[in-house]
Amino acid sequence: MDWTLIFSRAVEAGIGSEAIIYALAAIGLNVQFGYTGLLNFGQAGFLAIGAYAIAVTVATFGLPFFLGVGIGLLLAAVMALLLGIPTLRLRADYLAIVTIAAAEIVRLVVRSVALSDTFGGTDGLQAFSGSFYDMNPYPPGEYGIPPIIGFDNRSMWVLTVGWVLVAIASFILFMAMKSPWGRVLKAIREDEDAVRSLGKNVFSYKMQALVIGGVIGSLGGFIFALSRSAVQPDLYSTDLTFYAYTVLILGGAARILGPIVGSMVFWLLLIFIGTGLENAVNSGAITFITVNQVGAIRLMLVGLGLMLLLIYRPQGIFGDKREISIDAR
Amino acid sequence: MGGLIFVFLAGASTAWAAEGEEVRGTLRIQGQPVAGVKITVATDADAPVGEATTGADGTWKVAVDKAGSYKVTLDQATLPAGKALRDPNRGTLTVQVFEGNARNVLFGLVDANAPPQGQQGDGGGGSSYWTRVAQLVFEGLNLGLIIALGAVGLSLIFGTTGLTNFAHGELLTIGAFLAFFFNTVLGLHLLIAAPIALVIAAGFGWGQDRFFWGQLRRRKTGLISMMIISIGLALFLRALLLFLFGGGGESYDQYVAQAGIQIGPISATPKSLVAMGIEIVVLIAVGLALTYTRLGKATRAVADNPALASSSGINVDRVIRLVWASGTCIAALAGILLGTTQNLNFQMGQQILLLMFAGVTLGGLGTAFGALVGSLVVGMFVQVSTLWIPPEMKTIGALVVLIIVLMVRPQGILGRRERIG
Amino acid sequence: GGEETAAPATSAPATTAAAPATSAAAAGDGTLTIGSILPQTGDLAFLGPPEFAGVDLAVEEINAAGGVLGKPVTKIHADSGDAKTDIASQSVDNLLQQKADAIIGAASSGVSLTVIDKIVNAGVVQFSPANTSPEFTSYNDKGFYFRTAPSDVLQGRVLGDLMIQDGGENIAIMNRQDSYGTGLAAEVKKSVEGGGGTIAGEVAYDPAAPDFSADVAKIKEANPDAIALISFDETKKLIPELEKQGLGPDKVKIYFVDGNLADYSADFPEGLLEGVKGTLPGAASEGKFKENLLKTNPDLKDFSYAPESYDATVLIALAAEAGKDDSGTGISKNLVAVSKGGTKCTDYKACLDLLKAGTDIDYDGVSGPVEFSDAGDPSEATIGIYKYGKDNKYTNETYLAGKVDG
Amino acid sequence: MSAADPNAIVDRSAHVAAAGNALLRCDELFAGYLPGVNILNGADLYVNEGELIGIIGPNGAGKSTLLKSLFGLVEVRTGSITLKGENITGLKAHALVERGVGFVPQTNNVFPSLSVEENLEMGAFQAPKKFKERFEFVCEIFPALKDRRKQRAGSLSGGERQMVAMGRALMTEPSVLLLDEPSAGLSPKLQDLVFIQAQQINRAGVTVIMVEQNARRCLQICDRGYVLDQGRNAYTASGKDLIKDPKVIELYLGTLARA
Amino acid sequence: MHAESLPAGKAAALKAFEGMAAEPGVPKPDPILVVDNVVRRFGGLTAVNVKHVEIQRGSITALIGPNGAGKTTFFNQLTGFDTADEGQWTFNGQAMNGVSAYKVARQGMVRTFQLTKALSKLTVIENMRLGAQSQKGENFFRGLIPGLWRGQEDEITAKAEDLLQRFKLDAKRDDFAGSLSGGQRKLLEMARALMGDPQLVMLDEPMAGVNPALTQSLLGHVKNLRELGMSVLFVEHDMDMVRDISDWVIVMAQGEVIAEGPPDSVMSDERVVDAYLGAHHDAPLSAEEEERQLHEAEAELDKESTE
Ligand SMILES: Nc1ncnc2c1ncn2[C@@H]1O[C@H](COP(=O)(O)OP(=O)(O)OP(=O)(O)O)[C@@H](O)[C@H]1O
Ligand SMILES: Nc1ncnc2c1ncn2[C@@H]1O[C@H](COP(=O)(O)OP(=O)(O)OP(=O)(O)O)[C@@H](O)[C@H]1O
Ligand SMILES: [Mg+2]
Ligand SMILES: [Mg+2]
Repeated sequence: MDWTLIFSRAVEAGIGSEAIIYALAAIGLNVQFGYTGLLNFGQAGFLAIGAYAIAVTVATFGLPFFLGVGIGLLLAAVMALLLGIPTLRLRADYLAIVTIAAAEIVRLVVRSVALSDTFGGTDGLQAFSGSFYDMNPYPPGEYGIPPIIGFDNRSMWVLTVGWVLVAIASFILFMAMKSPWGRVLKAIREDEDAVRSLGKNVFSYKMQALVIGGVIGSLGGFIFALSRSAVQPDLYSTDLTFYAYTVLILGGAARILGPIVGSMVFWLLLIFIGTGLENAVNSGAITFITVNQVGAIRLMLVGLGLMLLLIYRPQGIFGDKREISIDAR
Repeated sequence: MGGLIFVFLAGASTAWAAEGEEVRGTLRIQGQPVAGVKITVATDADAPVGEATTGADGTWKVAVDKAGSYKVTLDQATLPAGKALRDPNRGTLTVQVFEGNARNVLFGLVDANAPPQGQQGDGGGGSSYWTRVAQLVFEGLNLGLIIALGAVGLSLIFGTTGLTNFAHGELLTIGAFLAFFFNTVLGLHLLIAAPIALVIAAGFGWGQDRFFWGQLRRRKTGLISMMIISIGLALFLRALLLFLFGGGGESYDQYVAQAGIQIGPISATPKSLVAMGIEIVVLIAVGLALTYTRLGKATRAVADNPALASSSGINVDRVIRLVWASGTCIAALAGILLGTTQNLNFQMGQQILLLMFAGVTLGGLGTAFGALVGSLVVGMFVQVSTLWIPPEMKTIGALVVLIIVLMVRPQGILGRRERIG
Repeated sequence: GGEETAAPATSAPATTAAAPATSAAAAGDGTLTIGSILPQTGDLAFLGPPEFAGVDLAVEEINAAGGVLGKPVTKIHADSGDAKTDIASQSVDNLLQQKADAIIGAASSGVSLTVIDKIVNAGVVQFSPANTSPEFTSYNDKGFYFRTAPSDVLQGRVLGDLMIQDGGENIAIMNRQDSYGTGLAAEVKKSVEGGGGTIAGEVAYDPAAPDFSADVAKIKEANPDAIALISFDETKKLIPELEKQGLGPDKVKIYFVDGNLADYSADFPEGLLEGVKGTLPGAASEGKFKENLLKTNPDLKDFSYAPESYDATVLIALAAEAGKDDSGTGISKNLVAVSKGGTKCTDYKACLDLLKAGTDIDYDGVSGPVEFSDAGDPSEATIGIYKYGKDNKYTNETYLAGKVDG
Repeated sequence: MSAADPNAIVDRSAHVAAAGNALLRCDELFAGYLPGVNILNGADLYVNEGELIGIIGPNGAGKSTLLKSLFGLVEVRTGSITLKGENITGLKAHALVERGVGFVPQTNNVFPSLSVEENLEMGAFQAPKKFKERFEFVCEIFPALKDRRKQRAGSLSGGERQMVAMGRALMTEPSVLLLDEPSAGLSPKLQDLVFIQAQQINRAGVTVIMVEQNARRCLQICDRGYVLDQGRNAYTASGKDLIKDPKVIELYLGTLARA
Repeated sequence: MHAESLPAGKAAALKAFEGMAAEPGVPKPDPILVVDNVVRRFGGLTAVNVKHVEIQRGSITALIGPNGAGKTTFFNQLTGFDTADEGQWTFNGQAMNGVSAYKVARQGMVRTFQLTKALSKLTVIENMRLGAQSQKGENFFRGLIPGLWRGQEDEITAKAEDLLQRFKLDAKRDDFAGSLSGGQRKLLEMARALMGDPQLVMLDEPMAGVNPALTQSLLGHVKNLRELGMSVLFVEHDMDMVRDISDWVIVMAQGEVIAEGPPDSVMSDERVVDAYLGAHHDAPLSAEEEERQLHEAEAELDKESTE
């Protein structure tokens, strides 16, 4: 078995584009769910909007890249508004289902045959990331710390932009959550009526949380699209949201570093298990399962790992055990 | 477009064996050959290439000397009396012929005397439209009942423990595959395999709470954490099923591909009628049990306030375990019925999970009757909406309805608002 | 393929990105490493086993014949998942890290499109045994993308013509709502309409839908006399639904395609599929090849895309051998050459011997004659026409070899 | 409330001696909710058969926690609870109901989505046969409930809820009844009724432990009273003595009622 | 008690009510809240049906009535937490029907809840800070720049600490509100409502479950609100408290206002005694008197049950 490979892949994934994408998605969720208590299960929809905004603007309409970015941010905000108006009056668990529904609607629309001229149907769209990579300041070559970390110049560019976005988003949230604004959000999470009775416009705050979280999510969508140089509708299915939640809970909800560390750890473990297993089978270290079963076993281990982590550390990596025990049934 | 050339391969003996390029066809009306009709072939530039007259078996062919685009014209004057082209404008067809390849050409004929749109009904004939509407309503009921059966268990478990169980879809799948195991692997008849599967599923549900969820509650794991754990569990179970049974679709040994029977405008298979009967009975039984039996009320009490339920002398753990057992059992039943009417696949439960959630939510969270009503609405909209939107997008219909209903009634159809203050 | 999908205006996804990392690709490391991303999990999980078996069998035979450049070929299998998960991207990273020179996969066009940039930018050959989307023909793949997959164009045209020949006037098409289904459906439609037939109804269905009754009801309303069923494994749900609504094979002519032409003897009651016809690209995978596959994986039930996977592997090996270079660049330069124009040979050993003797070869594989166009698409293919018997198994009626001019 | 004078804490040994083999007794209970934080810091309590015990104390003293630990709803960390000589520490609430203990919690004391009648039915969960008879009995005490038997408890007013909560506990005919602020939120008229009822039930042989903020009233009717402060007994004496103790008046009872 | 020893606010309030007719709907000289024809029905039940009521500015008004009389529901209508089926009301002369809850609170009408709503995972001090109105930092963008709100925050904190001290919650300052006891939550909720400097404080059973010694000290605080120019409307079942602090009492039964007047006269009203007070209505009590009454009531009950 090639342990260098396994470790190197795990570490790379832990700091790679996957980690960035899920960190951004989870940071958005952190605003919505972690701080405000909005159970948004449609985060995948926001990522899809970000990704498709760039792809459609550039690939379908041939317009400039930055216009796509602008449109993406705008559409994410608009989608949040549209989603918020009917749903923010709902109880948290209703909101969850409605947002899943909304995200699925987004996905079904962009993958539909009828609109495939615009969205590319199930194949999605490609060939839109040229201008992004044109801005790449890294000359071709391998970067990193051999033998563990190695990225090519394209990845380096994605990673740089991605982590800068993560850092900016986190810093803004850090400042915001320390402020009275953040306090109102946290209070809404606990009891809206009480907050209302104190003269705060709960609807407006929830809407702000939804919009901010959604826009951060759409940043994740940008990175998703650009790092793959392709958009594909089914990547934005509910599973994405589920994993983003996992990342958030794993890191610790309502903690600034929670989503970031959660995402890094999640991908590190996921790839460690996956690569390890794959390598073991391919190299003949494990013989009792066939290649066809590797995928299944890996998913089983992922599921198991997820459960064990949450069972033994329900508050996540950064969470406060005291908070958890307050509302246990 | 590149040219397409077919080369004759050894061993072929059918009409496909073309020696050179030709245009050919068989003229038929309602399966009967039509003879004596003249067909002419010309090049794109209207230079005549050749002509043929259909033989007694209706066939005709015209050889062309090279690949390209040709105009094929049916001389409508030569058609036998009472026969006409279905679409008189399509008496001349432009066809592409490729190198070394025969091209089949078809002219659709109708009885000129027959009423227009008669047998084909492709002009949106009213009756076939309404047949479809009736069929869709029936299918909506059918799907709605299955969803309801799955959703009741989901709603029960949510109601009593507050757990949003994303692994519920897998409980359906497990039920279906348990029956599959006894049925196909061990060779028992489905009617024997199914009850065994249900018992095991109930035991599995019981054990799941006894050894897993119950332990988590004891550790005071938060509901959101439990929800995420259920996502992990779903992933695990699905992968396990993939591991054990593979990725392909499977079916039971009995009741496969039954022919439909016609009931008025609706075609239905006997098995699905039986399945619907079982579903209705089980749903009503569950509903009544919840409303009227002491244990049913106890489950609602536990749902409301476990500590107080315990203080009233209710063994909360036992009630929850019972709910898990029955919820899993009902889910398994839903899975088995879904397996008989559809097919088994390791993702079958997951595929209707969203619809189950939609049903539960639409009806009003935590109310078992709400789950039933909501699911029927969802099932109905999924199917009936295909009248207006392409079937590929049919779930959108149900999801949009979900959003609209919740805008009007934020607590769901049967849910009740909480008192403030 | 063809020019019908003009390259998008800004076709270069990464025009400025460095050409394949030259250091890695200069001459190769001497060992040909073939990676695969094929579905172990997800929607297409059922397609994985035959594809893996095809690759395994090929590698076995190659190594038995002495390997490539005197060294045994290394194979690394990885999961492509389905388009819902981002597993493929991970797997590709893994394979690249393990210095794969060529990657076989993915099965789904959608999945391939999400990883193609990553692979070709790393200077590695991507070789799909099953992608049928026309997208790839014009894709800016820097010359690194190839496929043995049958073209939609060919199969669609044959199927449409077959339906016309059988007298189908009102033809309905039911297809998966994915790139495979919609692509093939479009070709069938073109072919049917070009031959004077009428498309009475078209339904693209969501393969993940819980049931297909509404979809079938829509078809029923169109009252077709022939139905083209462009689907994968859902066929096992669709056929009973058609049967239920009175559109069973006994009442309406039903046509299958490569995605669902399989042995249904264990799934359906006897006689259900009798008379159903289908098209399947690729030459006979019966006989010896099938036997060999079964030796590799005794559990195989279906053989879809096994020949294509096998051929892909053999072609890669031959290309490496021909260029005396096992790097991705080396392979990509020689793949077209070994596929056409030269002395014909049909198995690795024979081809290898010819190459060693300095002869230009033309590999004809088990999936067909395999001649690459410059875009890396097969320009020649064999399409078989099959018919189901009482036992719900299909037997061949005829084969046709067709050529697509670049 | 400021810490009670530690010297005022009753002489434990005397208390323990007096406890003897009381019907229900708990010794040196330590219990709490959060890890590492004890709310009860060695609380002692004993009740003889047929006694009516009052527990008063400042908000947050741990009165409710004490009742909840007696009833198995809060985990007891150290210390023991015995009922009729049987060690019941750590038993679940429903097991105590089987042994004839009833409990009216201070908050969340109804099942909101069940109707009033069903709430009461749940009270008689272990003795469904008695339901009819007991239901009549409860309705006699709180006639308001009879009119609302079909209303969901979640939509009841605060006082109506309190009635349901009391009624639910009375359904079981317990031999030991734990009441946590039963009069809170009730109209003066009903408050009277609750105290009278408590006394009557007690006279009928039921042992009653009552936590009350209506402290004066509580101490008036109880045989013995405990003053709990910071999770420990600050004073215990007969109700009548406590009510006159100037220190207790100053710290716990206030003088409002006799301004 | 002598008139000249009265604090100014109390004196003013007493003066305002002087000689006023003790009848339902009587007009007040300077009403802060005027309610007309408010009706709220639940199915067949008319929970609230108030014809006309005015609340005097700068006074402490008690709202009493049997359980289920509709007091909480009435509060819910006035504060925008529930929508009335009919009726209108004005606060400071401004129409308030249909105004959403948070706007009502901003207008200066702040309520507490009968069933407490502590914000569990916020600390006590954060709960308090939240109560303050028009905070600069509650805007997202301004919140990002601490310099803009630090100063205000410090003021708010000082004020909060002062209130916490008075409500005997200072020891719990940095604990999660979710870990407070039932009574402590009541206190917190009331203190939090006061952070917003409301003009009208509406307290729903503020003292239920609060220790009597503490109640007593809190009463002083409530009275102090009046001195600060606030008006107080509260629901309470503790007659000692009602008698002690209220200037005016409104009685509801079955949704309607059945009586109004100064505490003493209302409490001797026959209908009020019947519907609400029962035997326990003479005040104030001595311990002995109280016991005697208890026995009386008991004897009465015994008699009834033996009949
Ligand atoms: N669920 C809980 N989680 C954490 N701490 C709690 C919880 N419930 C109560 N506490 C803590 O326990 C202490 C005692 O609470 P308890 O409810 O027993 O007080 P009490 O004496 O009943 O007061 P009150 O008269 O106000 O009801 C409180 O100070 C509170 O901090
Ligand atoms: N959402 C609701 N649905 C149905 N009935 C309701 C609802 N809310 C209140 N009620 C009924 O309206 C009546 C008035 O309730 P309300 O809570 O206003 O009483 P209250 O005067 O505050 O009583 P208490 O002093 O006991 O708190 C009660 O009989 C109650 O049962
Ligand atoms: Mg060749
Ligand atoms: Mg208490």
